[in-house]
Amino acid sequence: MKRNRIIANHGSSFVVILCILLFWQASTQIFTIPTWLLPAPTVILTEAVAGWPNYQHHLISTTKLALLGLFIGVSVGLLVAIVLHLLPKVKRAVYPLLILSQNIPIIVLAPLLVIWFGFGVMPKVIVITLVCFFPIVVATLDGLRQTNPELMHYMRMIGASKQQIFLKLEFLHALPAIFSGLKISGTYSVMGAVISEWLGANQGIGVYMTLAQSSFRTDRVFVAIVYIMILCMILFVIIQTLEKTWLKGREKGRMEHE
Amino acid sequence: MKRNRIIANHGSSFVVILCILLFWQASTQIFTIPTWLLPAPTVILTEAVAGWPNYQHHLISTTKLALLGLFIGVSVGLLVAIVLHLLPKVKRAVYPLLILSQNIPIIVLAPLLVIWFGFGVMPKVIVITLVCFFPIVVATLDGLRQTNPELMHYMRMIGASKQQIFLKLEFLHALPAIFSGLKISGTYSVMGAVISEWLGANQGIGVYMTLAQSSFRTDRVFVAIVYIMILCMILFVIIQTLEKTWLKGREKGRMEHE
Amino acid sequence: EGINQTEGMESVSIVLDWTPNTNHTGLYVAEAKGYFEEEGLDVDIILPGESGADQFVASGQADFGISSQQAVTEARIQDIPLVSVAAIIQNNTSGFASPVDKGISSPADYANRTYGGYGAPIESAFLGALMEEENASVDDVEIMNIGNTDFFTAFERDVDFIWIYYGWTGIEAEVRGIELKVQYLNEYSEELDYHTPVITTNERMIKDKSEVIKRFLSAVSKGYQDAITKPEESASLLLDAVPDLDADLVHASQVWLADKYQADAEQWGIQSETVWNNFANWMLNNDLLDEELDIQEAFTNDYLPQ
Amino acid sequence: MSELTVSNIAKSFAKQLVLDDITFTINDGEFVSLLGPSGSGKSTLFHLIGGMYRPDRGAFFLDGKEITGKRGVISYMPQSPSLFPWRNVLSNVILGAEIHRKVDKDKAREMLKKAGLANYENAYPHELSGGMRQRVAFVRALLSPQDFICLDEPFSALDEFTRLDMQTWLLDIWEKNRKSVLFITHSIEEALYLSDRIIVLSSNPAKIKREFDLPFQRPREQSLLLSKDFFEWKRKIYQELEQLKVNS
Amino acid sequence: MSELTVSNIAKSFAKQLVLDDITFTINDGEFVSLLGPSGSGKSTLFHLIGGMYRPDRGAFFLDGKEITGKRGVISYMPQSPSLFPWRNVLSNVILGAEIHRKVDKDKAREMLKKAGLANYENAYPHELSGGMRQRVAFVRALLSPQDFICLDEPFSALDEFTRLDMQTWLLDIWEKNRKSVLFITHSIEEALYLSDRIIVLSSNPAKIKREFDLPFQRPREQSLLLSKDFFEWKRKIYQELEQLKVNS
Ligand SMILES: Nc1ncnc2c1ncn2[C@@H]1O[C@H](COP(=O)(O)OP(=O)(O)OP(=O)(O)O)[C@@H](O)[C@H]1O
Ligand SMILES: Nc1ncnc2c1ncn2[C@@H]1O[C@H](COP(=O)(O)OP(=O)(O)OP(=O)(O)O)[C@@H](O)[C@H]1O
Ligand SMILES: [Mg+2]
Ligand SMILES: [Mg+2]
Repeated sequence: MKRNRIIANHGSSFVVILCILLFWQASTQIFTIPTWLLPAPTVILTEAVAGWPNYQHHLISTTKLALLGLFIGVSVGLLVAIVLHLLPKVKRAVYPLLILSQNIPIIVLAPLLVIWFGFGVMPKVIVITLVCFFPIVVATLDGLRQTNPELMHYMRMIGASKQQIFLKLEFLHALPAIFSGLKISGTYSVMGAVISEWLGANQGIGVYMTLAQSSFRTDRVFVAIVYIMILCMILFVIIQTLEKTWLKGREKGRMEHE
Repeated sequence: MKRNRIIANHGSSFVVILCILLFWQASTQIFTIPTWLLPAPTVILTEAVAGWPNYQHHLISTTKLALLGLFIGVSVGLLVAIVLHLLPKVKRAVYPLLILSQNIPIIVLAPLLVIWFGFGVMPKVIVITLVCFFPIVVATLDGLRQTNPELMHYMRMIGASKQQIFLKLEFLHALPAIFSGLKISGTYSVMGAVISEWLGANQGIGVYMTLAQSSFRTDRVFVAIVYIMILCMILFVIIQTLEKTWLKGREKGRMEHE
Repeated sequence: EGINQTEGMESVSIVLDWTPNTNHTGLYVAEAKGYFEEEGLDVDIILPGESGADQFVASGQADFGISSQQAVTEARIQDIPLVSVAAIIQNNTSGFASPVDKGISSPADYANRTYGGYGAPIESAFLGALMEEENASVDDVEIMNIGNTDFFTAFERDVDFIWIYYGWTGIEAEVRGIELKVQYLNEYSEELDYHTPVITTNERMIKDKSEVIKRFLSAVSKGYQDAITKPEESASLLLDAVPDLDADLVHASQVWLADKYQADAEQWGIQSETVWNNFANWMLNNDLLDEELDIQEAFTNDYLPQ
Repeated sequence: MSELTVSNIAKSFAKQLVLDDITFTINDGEFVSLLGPSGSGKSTLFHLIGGMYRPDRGAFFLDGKEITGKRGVISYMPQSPSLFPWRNVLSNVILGAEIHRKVDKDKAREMLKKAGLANYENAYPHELSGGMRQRVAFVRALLSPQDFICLDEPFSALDEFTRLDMQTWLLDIWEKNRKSVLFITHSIEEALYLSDRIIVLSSNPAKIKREFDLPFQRPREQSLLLSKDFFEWKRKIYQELEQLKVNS
Repeated sequence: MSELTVSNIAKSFAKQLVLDDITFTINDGEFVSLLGPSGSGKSTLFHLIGGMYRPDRGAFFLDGKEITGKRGVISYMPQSPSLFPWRNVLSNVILGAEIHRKVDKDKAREMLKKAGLANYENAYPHELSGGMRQRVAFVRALLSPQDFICLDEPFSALDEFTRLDMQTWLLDIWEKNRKSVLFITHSIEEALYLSDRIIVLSSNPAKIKREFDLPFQRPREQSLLLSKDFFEWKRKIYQELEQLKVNS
């Protein structure tokens, strides 16, 4: 059942991707684009299959890193958003700092993080967290701000506490917005993990990719990208499924009216 | 008048930033952290003042690039979101590609862009666009999807066309969400511009920063970061002001109920 | 800190300057053949990421690093406590390269051509130094910043010549069958014949753990001896450690580099005061340094095996 | 001209049958009221006429042309005001006309004045009382250009006097341009005062219980409300509705 | 016990004075109705009692204690149903009780049954008709634990019979536990049938026009609605309201 639905939902995008791949394959052959510049999909596939044992561990390492980072980033993001929402004065003071945090170039932060936290997993998680938490914070804060005023009015009239208003109304009302932020964060988490490997790692797709790049193996670079993309798509689909499950009642409500 | 309001709104964050700076200054002096590792704010300020004529043109160049990229990124993002919203079938096919587009590491894209577009402004704008358009697309699509069903019902009953429903209801209803995405994009645009300068630029904060980094002038690196941050804050404040102006009536509506 | 008591082994770390390549072969050979173990060292080779090794080494986060004479010189001027303890390759193997069909055979031909660089002032100083030898002026060169764009891509677009390390990029061109013309820096100017890359450590190591430095360099030195005498085997060891590298490139590069590591020096790793002086003075004269370098602090041969 | 034929309409939600074989006709220029218990399916019938969703069976015809599932052929006032929060009162009332590109702002202002909202042109919906919002939605429906008007409990939130004003005004407008009106209400008096005909719906599922043709003359005066005849009719319809309750 | 004193309340929005010097008292266990033109300020008065915003002048006292600006002391049914779209009917009706941690699901189910919503426990608000939503909001107010109930036009969207059922049910509950009730309605009959006292508000700004103490005995039978006495009172209040209109 479920698999059929997934195919029905994503079938058309498979078709589009297939078309792109065909077009790509054709162009590389017609214009004889050299492999070092843009390898043909078949070349990438061959290398992906042949090199599997070599990068398997890279893949696992990056996946773990991305998931850990996303989890922490989302938790921190939600927490920050909620705290800021409940304490408007703190929000006004701290919000600009959040924006600033997004503008510290990682190459500058990297040495400091390594110096403070060593070459372990800690500084990498910090980098991913930094990348992931911002979309969650912005989306959640905006979602919380836009609660239905009529329902808010009712809650206030009957004397709901700030906490109750938050839990029973604002948070649930903001859920769609939160998921919107989550989708953005989830998408960034994998790239965040790859970037975080620049902080010095001995394995990971990022490492594999820079190695491939510096030894001019463009086909391997593309194998790395393909895996990054697949990883990212899986994450996205998981988030979307979660969204559909959680917001089921509401979606149905809307559908009926269509 | 207006200036006073800005101070009132942002006063507390100035205080927080000031505290952080003081703490930073104190730590560098107490622990005698060497300048090459983490320069004290005063050192950064001195360099910022002394070096002004040196990096002024870098600043202007990056600002222009960021603005151009943000403008194009936001336009493309809005356009894509709107088209996808109006054509649900296309949406289903293309949406996954958008996510994939966020997972092409720039270092891989760079050679292709250079070959196709040379070292001019074009490939850089493409990079910034790629960074900026995604949050806009996700936020806009989610905003458009969550139109008030009662108003939608009315519009359908009276025979409003798809276009009218979009223009008079969905778009206006999605505006808060769009601004939420715009804030995220705006924040990223400056970093996007800095990153895009890796594609080869003769001036720009990114260039200035990497040169400073490679000649161990950490103070200059931090001057660059400070300017990136200031640039970013200005952009953010502009977007927030736009949001307040456009959504004035509604905000007021909500305020009255508080 | 850093001492692994249980096995009586001392843990040390070394941060590379770039992704692993044939400049680093000696390290991997020493690791693979147990030279480090013989010295009681447990060595952790760390890939650096974007920002290089120097700050990590200087701050003591890592014990050793790979750098270049140029970087150490600039770092010392900024009071960064970085010390070069061995030259991995005696001479400067870098040069300005262009495909043959660009028709560039000497620095005089640079005039009215486009140079693709990364925008550092030192590049135009190098160009100027070479061109002056032939009475040409660097002002006639179009200098274009190509950022991170790689060598082969750059030539596809407008660029005529680029600064490369022959041992890696040049060899890759050979592997691909692209014929290059290269003007090596050290062929035109003695001042530019500096050591690159070099192994660095920090002043704290020198003060507190000079024994460790000695043991480390002794093992590394054996590793590079092997790389000099048995390039094919060493290349294979490097590939075993880093299988993601391209095998053809590594082997070819290793063979090319074998006689460059030590070159005409009396021993691998030896650094020459003249070389350090020449280059520092050249930089100073070209306004690339704010003050004079104290050579004695910048490098030492004291820890090389006798 | 606009004559609506509702033919054998059936509609269910999930397993629950809501409308069962509803058939009636509203002649050109006729004013027909729909009475029936809460939850019987009156609003649902409106949504079906308006084309929001398709009936499970049956069809609608306007002037002989099938309009089943077609939108925009009726002017409509929903049961809840459904005002646009970012539009002020004036731009809310012209929305229906705007969609069909027939905006007349002066007429809109005049209408608002008649509805007792003269000073509220620039107010936003959240600044209005419940009854005021309802009047705005009413004016919006009146300003829409279609010839067939469906009003869903338009005066439920108004006090008796404002309500009477609105009723009289509606009759006035209707006398002048004789659009056909289908009118949902819970007030028997209101239905009697305004309509040519009253259709009583049963519930669970809704069927047409009975139709009453009213004999009162036009134009109607407010004095009608106090007449004995009126009182008799009121009792008659009251009893009809009472029966519904007993049966269920 | 719960006795509400409204003392010299004034409130304006922007420049417009809405409530002007309103003073009255609702005794413990009393049922008082508020009548007045649409837009006069009845809902605003509720919001002030509930503490949504502060009056410009004056104060409220519950059992002698000042409650001006204090929230949660009254149980409240807003003019628009304000149901939570992601809660089904059952969890919507217990919301008021939930806030004060006094949830009794069985009682809620029983109440829903009395309100004719037995089969709709698990339905979501968008699946209900307008009148059904209103009944859900009504049940929610009844299930809230406070001793003072404010109902804002609770039956406006109901047909006459459902309405009568609800009224009778409300009286029934009220007789049993004698909470104090403040009741906004536009139906004079409803006010007469239910209340001990009727307060008539004028409009622009709202002042207390007049108070009527009703002499009808408790418990009240539906037959009261047909009595001559009732009809007399209806006319009396009708005239009072009519005067308001003439004056304005
Ligand atoms: N979207 C829906 N999904 C499921 N059931 C629905 C939906 N819309 C209406 N219903 C059901 O259809 C029935 C009729 O609803 P409708 O709104 O037409 O009643 P109504 O006659 O207008 O009542 P009221 O006078 O209370 O407004 C109700 O039982 C309701 O529960
Ligand atoms: N938030 C607000 N901002 C501005 N004016 C308001 C606001 N709320 C209410 N008003 C005004 O106050 C007056 C009284 O409104 P209120 O809702 O109290 O009327 P009401 O007596 O409940 O009317 P109805 O019977 O129509 O519900 C109206 O003129 C309205 O325009
Ligand atoms: Mg209805
Ligand atoms: Mg009201």
